[in-house]
Amino acid sequence: MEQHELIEKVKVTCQDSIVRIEEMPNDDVLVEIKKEEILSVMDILKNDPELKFSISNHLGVDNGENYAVIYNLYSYPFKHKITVKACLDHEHPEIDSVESIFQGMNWFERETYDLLGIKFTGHSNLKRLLLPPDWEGHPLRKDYVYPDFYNQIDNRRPDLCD
Amino acid sequence: MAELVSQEMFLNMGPHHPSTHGVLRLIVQTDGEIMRRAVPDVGYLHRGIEKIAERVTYQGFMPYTDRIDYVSAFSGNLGYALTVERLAGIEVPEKAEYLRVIAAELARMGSHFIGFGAVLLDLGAVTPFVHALRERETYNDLMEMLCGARLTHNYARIGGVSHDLPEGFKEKTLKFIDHLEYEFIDEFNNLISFNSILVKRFANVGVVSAEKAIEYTLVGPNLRGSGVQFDLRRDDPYSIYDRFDFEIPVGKGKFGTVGDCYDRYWIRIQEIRESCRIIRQALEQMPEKGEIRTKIPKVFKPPKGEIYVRTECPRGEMGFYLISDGGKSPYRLKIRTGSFSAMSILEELSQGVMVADLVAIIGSFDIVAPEIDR
Amino acid sequence: MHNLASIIQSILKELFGSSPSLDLLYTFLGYLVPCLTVVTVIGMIGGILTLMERKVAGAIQNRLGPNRVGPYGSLQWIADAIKLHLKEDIIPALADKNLFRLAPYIVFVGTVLTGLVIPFGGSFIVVDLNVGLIFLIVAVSLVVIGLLMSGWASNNKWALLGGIRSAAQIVSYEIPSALALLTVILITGSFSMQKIVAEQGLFPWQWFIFYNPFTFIAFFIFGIASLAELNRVPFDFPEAESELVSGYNVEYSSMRFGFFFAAEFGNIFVTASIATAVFLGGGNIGLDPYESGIGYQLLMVLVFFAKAIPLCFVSLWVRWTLPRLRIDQMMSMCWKYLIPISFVCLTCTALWMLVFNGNGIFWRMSG
Amino acid sequence: MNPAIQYFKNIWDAIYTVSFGMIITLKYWVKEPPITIEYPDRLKKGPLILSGNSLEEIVSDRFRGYLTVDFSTCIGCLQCMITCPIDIIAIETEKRDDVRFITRFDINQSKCMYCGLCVEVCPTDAIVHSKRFEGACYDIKELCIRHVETAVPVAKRPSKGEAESA
Repeated sequence: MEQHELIEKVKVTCQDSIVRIEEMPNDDVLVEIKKEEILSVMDILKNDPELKFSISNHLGVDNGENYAVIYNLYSYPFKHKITVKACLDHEHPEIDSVESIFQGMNWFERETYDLLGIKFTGHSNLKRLLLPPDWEGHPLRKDYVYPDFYNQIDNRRPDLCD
Repeated sequence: MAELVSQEMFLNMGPHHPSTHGVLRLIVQTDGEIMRRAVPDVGYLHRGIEKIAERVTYQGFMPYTDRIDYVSAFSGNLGYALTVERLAGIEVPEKAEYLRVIAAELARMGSHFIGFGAVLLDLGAVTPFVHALRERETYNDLMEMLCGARLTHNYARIGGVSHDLPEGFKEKTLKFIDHLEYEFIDEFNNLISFNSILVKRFANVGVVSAEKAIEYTLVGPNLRGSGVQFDLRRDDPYSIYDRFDFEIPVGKGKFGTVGDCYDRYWIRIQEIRESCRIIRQALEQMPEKGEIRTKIPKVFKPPKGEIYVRTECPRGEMGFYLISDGGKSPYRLKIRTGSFSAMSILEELSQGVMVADLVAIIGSFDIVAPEIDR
Repeated sequence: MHNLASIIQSILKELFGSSPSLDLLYTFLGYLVPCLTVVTVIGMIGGILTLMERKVAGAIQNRLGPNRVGPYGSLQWIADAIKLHLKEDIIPALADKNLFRLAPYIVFVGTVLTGLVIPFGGSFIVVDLNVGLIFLIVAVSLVVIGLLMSGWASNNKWALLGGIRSAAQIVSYEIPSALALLTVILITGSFSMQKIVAEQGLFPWQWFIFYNPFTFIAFFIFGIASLAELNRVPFDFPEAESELVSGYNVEYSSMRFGFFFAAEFGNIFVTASIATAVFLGGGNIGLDPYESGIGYQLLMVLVFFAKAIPLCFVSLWVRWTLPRLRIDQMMSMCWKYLIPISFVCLTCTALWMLVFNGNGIFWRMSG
Repeated sequence: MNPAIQYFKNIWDAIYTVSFGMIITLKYWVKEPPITIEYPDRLKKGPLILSGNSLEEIVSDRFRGYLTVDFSTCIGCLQCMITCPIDIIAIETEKRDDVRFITRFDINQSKCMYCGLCVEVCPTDAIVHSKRFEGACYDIKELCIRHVETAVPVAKRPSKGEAESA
């Protein structure tokens, strides 16, 4: 299936939830959806017999004015790609977890929660993954300030040559 | 007589445990030798590479990609370079593409030596590990000849590679490949792969079905070990992989069930042969003379946009999701690695196996801890 | 006059005369000197074996092995021993301190006790007990108590797992190894080690390993079972470096660890000695061990070591070839394969004795 | 398969495959020479002399070791300092009587990751990787290598033709 065919197909199957759909470099298709509809869109993408997508990657972005979560999907039988994007507001970034549909997203969403502070409702084990549990803040946010101390450990490294 | 109280035991496996392939902690709940659950606790090697990417220039991030998966440093280089090139629409000279393929396949072999060597070490067989490392030593020498560093190569550049082939490299590589194809692999298989103890340890242990492998986003050799015929080099060709003739080994349940540890181990050994084939073809087809690098401006600013590029690394696909705002450094760079998803399936796989099997399962996934944490 | 102690006693009596109080001293000395010699010899051989293990590992793995201390690294084991002596002795705060201190010595004692009844050739045996072989089996299995003790006392879960594994393993493998030795007892009709050696001869066809096909199998069963009792790869579960970190000795440091180490390698030699004496003719060169001259006696010792040391090397060779089994596979190997086969060997040897009137294959041929 | 046959097949498999492995290790034990290249302090004695006796000669031509700066060609363009992803190069220049002097050229060798980007970007090949790789010292401050002690004048910028021919 070519890029534009896939766009048509996705437009038809989940028309109400789509905010924006466009081509992306590398034969990809970018679909921006409403964040409330994420579960239904994912369900269609996974179970539609002509799509049969499985998930490949997930990330979150701090866009300054809002947050976005991005899911990269890939269809093993049909070999096409799609990128699903949903924007969240900056005050309370919260979205439904897709763990119930794609089990492998468990750790990916935990990582996003850890590094960006986006809450995934319905996630089975939403705890910090990479950082220690008592770490403050979410480092991948653009307004993150790197702490000088962590548990009395000095994080500052003076320049050797000064 | 008082009733005996039996209690499950919590063990901290790691962060410094001989077989956790880096710094990785597993909280293990055991009933004697039988595992109830093993919960991985990752993050001990988290270096914030994705945050660093937002602060350095596009060219300046290249050395950091060595350190995502330092066992096969060039694979990270290649993935990142491809991502930026595709976003900015940079053409790579033909010779550079060949050099990249050669380096990437060498890196794949070098990584697999560690991959199957280390799992054998976990099973107590030290000699095969050292024999595998002996071959990796030649790979290190070759890479040192090629780009001057043995571990963190930093060989790829945006728009090409940093060095042309040095003198004597081709002959040495061909000799190395011949040695691998005709001597080393057969000998290694006779030494350990067909050993009935090893087969007993690996067969029917840690079985991942094809559906579960896709569900848990397993990639690369781990996915193929479950019987899924999928290789990005063939199914979504990048660079010039479509010019080469090679096969994709898939787990067939050689000694047990499809998707067990033996299949994952066996695939890595077979992939060495395929890499040898690719390198041989690439060395033959490579043009003698030619540019190795497209000139890009010193202050390099790709256009605004988003892109997701995946490459087939030794540990499965490494995906770079790059968001550019048109500035000097990436706005957001997400690195998706194979070990990360392999690690997330461990909790489920570890239920009901023995302590010794857990070690075999971790090893058979060929996990490199810094790749999990980034 | 059937052992070294009584020989020394008689020599002392000849030199210094005899009286009840002096006799007591002679007895004491007569046992002390050989005992010390045995401890030293086993300790030394254990030490040298650690060096050889590393050298063999190096050779098998295309490496050099230790080569910095002394010519070709030959003094490395002494350097290691000195280093272990100088290291800080750490006892974990929550360990059971007395047991923790005791455990290495029990392991070491278990090893050197076996040295008492090993016939090193000629009259060189500390004491020729008439239950020698039984004593050997008992003394070797004393090691398990030490390992279990160290595993428990360390107050470390890895160590505990290692200790429990070693208990399960050694107790299981005791059976096939004892049964394999018993096949020989059927032939000799005596547990005395000197008697067992004396029944054999200089030439390979006079050894018990080639007595009949079943003793041949029994030799290998004994070999495998003793590898397991020694905690060597492919049966090194109590240590299992990559699973249990270092197993029972994970909390040990300094010379306490050194004792475990020396005992492990001393045990290799002891087991090789047993196999040599029981199956490979020991130091028998076809002469009476007590009546021949000192030159011949030394030759017997030489013959004994010439057989025992290569067996030690086989143990090293196996170690650097094979991966480790899993604990349940190890158990099933013992109970499903080794024990039934060793029973078959035992029974068939008994039948053989009955049918062929006590003659081995080659003994029968040579008349 | 019949369990009885399986039983004996297991025994046979174990003996067969193990003996195969043992033969291979025996081959290495008695036949194959070690491939170890001893650390250079032993190079003179052993049979494993590579190409020479010095440290530098055992590494390849392109080896990336300690950074060195040649001030006869350094034009003080600060390119290396700008390019370095981890900011380990600190250069200060000063203008005295119409001549630019380099007053400071520090390389924090303890942080250097030997990526070679500064060498690549240098227009006059003034900063290069040497082949030196031994750098252990007792104080980390010794690893901040100050290449300029007294101020040195910058070299003349090579003309276009010269640069291309070079």
